[in-house]
Amino acid sequence: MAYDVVVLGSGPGGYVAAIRASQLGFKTAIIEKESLGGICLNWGCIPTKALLKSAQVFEDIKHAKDYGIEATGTADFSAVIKRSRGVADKMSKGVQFLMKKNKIDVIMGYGKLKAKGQIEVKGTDGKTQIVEAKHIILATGGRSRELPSLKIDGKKIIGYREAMVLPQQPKSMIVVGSGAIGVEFGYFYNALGTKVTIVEFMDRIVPVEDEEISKELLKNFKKTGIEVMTSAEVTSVDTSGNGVKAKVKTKEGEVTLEADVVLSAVGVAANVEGIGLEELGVKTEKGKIAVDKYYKTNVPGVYAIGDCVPGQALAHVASKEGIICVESIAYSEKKYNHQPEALDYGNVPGCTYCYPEIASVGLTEKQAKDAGYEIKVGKFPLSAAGKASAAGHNEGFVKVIFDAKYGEWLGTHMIGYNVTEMIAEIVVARKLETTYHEVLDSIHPHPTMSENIKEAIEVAYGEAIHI
Amino acid sequence: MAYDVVVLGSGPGGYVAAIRASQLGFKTAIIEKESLGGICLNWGCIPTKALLKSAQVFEDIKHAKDYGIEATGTADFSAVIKRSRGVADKMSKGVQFLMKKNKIDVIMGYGKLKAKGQIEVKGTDGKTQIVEAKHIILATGGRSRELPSLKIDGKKIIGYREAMVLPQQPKSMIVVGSGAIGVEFGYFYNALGTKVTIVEFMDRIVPVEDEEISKELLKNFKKTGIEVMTSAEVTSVDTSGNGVKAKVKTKEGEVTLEADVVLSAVGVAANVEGIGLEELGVKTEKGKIAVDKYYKTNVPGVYAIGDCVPGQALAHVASKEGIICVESIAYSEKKYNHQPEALDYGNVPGCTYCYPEIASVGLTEKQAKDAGYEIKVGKFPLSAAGKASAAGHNEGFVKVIFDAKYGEWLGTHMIGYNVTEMIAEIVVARKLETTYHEVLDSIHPHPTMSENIKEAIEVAYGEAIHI
Amino acid sequence: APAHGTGNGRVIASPLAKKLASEKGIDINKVAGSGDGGRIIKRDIDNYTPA
Ligand SMILES: Cc1cc2nc3c(=O)[nH]c(=O)nc-3n(C[C@H](O)[C@H](O)[C@H](O)COP(=O)(O)OP(=O)(O)OC[C@H]3O[C@@H](n4cnc5c(N)ncnc54)[C@H](O)[C@@H]3O)c2cc1C
Ligand SMILES: Cc1cc2nc3c(=O)[nH]c(=O)nc-3n(C[C@H](O)[C@H](O)[C@H](O)COP(=O)(O)OP(=O)(O)OC[C@H]3O[C@@H](n4cnc5c(N)ncnc54)[C@H](O)[C@@H]3O)c2cc1C
Repeated sequence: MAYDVVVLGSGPGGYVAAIRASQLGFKTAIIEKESLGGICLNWGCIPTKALLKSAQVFEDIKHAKDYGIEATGTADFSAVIKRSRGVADKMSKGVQFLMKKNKIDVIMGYGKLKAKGQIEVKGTDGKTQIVEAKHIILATGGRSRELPSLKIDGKKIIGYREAMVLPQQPKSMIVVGSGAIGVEFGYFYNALGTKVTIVEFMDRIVPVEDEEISKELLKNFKKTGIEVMTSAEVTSVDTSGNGVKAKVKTKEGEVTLEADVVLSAVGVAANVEGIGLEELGVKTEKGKIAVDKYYKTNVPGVYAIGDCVPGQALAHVASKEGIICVESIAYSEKKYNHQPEALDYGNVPGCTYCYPEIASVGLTEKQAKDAGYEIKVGKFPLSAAGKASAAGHNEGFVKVIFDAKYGEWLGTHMIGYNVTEMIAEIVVARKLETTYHEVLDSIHPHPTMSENIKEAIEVAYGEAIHI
Repeated sequence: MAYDVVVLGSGPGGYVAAIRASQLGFKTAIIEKESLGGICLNWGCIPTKALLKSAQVFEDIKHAKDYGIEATGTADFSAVIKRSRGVADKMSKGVQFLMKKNKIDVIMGYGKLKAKGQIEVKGTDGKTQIVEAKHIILATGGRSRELPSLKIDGKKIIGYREAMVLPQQPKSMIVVGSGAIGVEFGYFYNALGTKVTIVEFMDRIVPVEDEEISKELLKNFKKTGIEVMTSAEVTSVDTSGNGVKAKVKTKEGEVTLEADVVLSAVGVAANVEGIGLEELGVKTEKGKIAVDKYYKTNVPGVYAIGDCVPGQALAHVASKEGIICVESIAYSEKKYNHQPEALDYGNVPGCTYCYPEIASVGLTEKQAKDAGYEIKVGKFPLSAAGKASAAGHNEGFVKVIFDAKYGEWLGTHMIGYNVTEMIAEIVVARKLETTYHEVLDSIHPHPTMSENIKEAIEVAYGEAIHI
Repeated sequence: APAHGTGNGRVIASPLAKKLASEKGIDINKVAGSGDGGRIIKRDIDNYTPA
């Protein structure tokens, strides 16, 4: 039987695309080799945030006295892990429900492009079937990138999957890489009492963020006892003993770190192998599937979205790409009344959910200057914020960057309590092409963390009240 | 010596007005009879949020097992109170610093309009001085409204001030009134173990909110053991015994409630007495000072802002009124280059910081219908939200209301975890006159609570993915 | 009312103003903007009377 749309992979790219396709009247199927919901729901966004919440509750208990509460507590590592798995399972079951509700056929098995309009699926029972579809959307996602010096063995050199389900809590851990995944795990394990050392190749942690964000996070991490080495490279790991011995090349020479385990968190590699791209002649570029702004590959009828295509490897990007891809197909088939707007990758927010949280969108100060903008920068320290004091979380700041000439909101970089819930305002305001003025004339409720965005803008324009 | 601007009262209306005046080049003084920062910093927004944070930490400890943490704890009531006072004091000192930094003269004492351009100030030492100013801004704020049947005696029948500094935790409390202040204290005391009964005159709690919000809060309050009586009126209170006996008239007849104390939280009365309004002929209306949209009273040179004028009695409203008032004065004196935009009271967010939190802006469903709009309503339950599950806070929903014809965003009503940090997005989007479309095209980060705003809009427009 | 725009043919208007203008058959190029930086906003469409 032939489908209108078949999606390969059921992550936040794939399952969202499938639902939108079904909504727009397409007969739709989705193929998944493992668990519905992909990395995001099973091994990424959701289970890590459950772990981080446990860590935050534990931190609050450790500091309960500051709030007038007498408390003692111990983190039960396996219970923390179990809770995280429970949350992930619930969300994955939710996707199953959504597939059923939207009448999407779920085909469990390993899929591979076979010919034009055909995917071969090898089920878990070893049986093979051919699924036919007019439109095939590849949403195979990504996996941990592996360094030659840091081959994941799943026991002592682990990736994010193992880090989420360790049978027992390591006493010490080396985290290689300080992107969002690295610092989230670093924060989590340190909060639970593991001795954590972060090793970063670049000269600062969270290197994609604005430089001041890196500095502030470093300051806070050091305060909580996390060791950080920057401009440092793990050259080899000896796993022969009880734990691991990692050789690290630094500017000052080579040092050897000892720990129970090493977590490799050095980025994402797209899943582009073994899915029939070469056979059908689907082009890749730098290890990712090449697509146009409506996610068409060079082969008619084959599309790709999510972590297997260029662009930020983030769940919200994958989902939006899925929606745009499907709406564009629908438009071309006259099932939708307009061509969807292409995704503006310059207005995608990025969030990191350790404490202090990080949220940012748009240009960093350096990027803005490099792009030739004359800029106005405003930075408001959360130590001056009423809500931050009431919450007992005074760390961090809000930093806004505007174009001095026309007042365009070029970028925002925030670090502190709850900032991940505050970034959407800025994305929407930028989408609506605000200038600083309209934001100042929008009343932010007091006392919230969000009002500090307004305060930062006032700083940029010399109208600061609270500093 | 004569000032350009003198502000009477140093709450978030007054002190912000004074700072803006000084920034714009006015020689400025501020008169305060009690503590810098007014109700907001000393007896309102800030100390209550400190108390609520303690309650939330205590709640987390009680439910720590759900997060995989073994913990026990007891709330030390006097330590909780002490922390709250400490936070308030810190913020009040902050205002002192800001006054100094902005070269604003602080005159401590009771102020009263004396004649055109003159305020008489009676210092704490009993001495009187006359302060002269070209522009006088009244920002005297408000106080607890008192019901004849519920005279505050400060011991057994208390107002919000006493409720913030009780010498010991009452075993039981009757809260009369279920606006923001009533439900915040109700939540706080219940969380700490006091038996709380809320008595509300209207037929639902938080009666200014959308009806569905009232229902959801009621459901959650009942679950946590708070008793709620609606369409109920306290007719008399007998304080002669050990605690109090309150007679309550309900639809089913009269009942008598017993408790240690009664908290009266039935609204705010403006401070318009004894400040020389009658003497100068400054007009009032329904107990508040009458002003135009730039906060001019009927008497030239006299302005009024904040809780003593009409409009929502909220700190962020008071502050913005102060800024607009001063900028308008500056514009008329050619010290500012444009007439500021008048405040849009229809786009003021309201927040309530109990758990679940409430945040709303714009029209309720009923108001929108009554105004004749054909509407599209979308409601997304937070039980379907990944971040809510990860955080272990699944209660509540996001409800959005759009005009069906032109796509205007008429209102939003949210109840749940962290929603008070999410409302600014909607205020800004409405200020920028968005339609639903631009918000859907703005990428909300995953997993956050804020992405549920987008989900609710999708529900309204039949494009819901996750439900 | 004078034509309002950036001079490069691009009309600066809020999304809601654009929608209102198109639904009500008003040529937005003829509407004067009263919002920030001359942006055309809802009230300008509401108050617009064709010359
Ligand atoms: C630890 C961690 C934390 C993260 N936290 C966040 C976060 O907080 N926020 C955020 O936005 N992003 C986060 N991410 C990134 C996010 O998970 C990804 O961007 C997102 O999952 C990409 O979605 P996708 O649909 O492209 O692919 P994936 O989610 O990777 O899903 C791809 C699916 O395709 C299946 N598949 C692949 N090949 C085949 C095949 N041949 N046949 C059948 N099925 C196949 C896979 O089994 C998988 O289920 C995190 C990632 C990790 C690892
Ligand atoms: C318990 C509680 C919780 C609240 N929580 C919030 C919240 O979370 N968010 C929010 O937005 N709002 C909240 N409010 C409301 C908020 O506190 C008020 O809206 C705000 O304080 C009003 O500011 P104002 O400047 O008008 O007046 P006020 O803050 O009331 O300040 C007036 C000042 O003037 C002084 N004064 C008065 N008369 C004289 C005189 N004759 N001479 C000298 N000085 C004088 C007073 O001493 C006082 O310091 C809360 C209120 C209460 C009671």
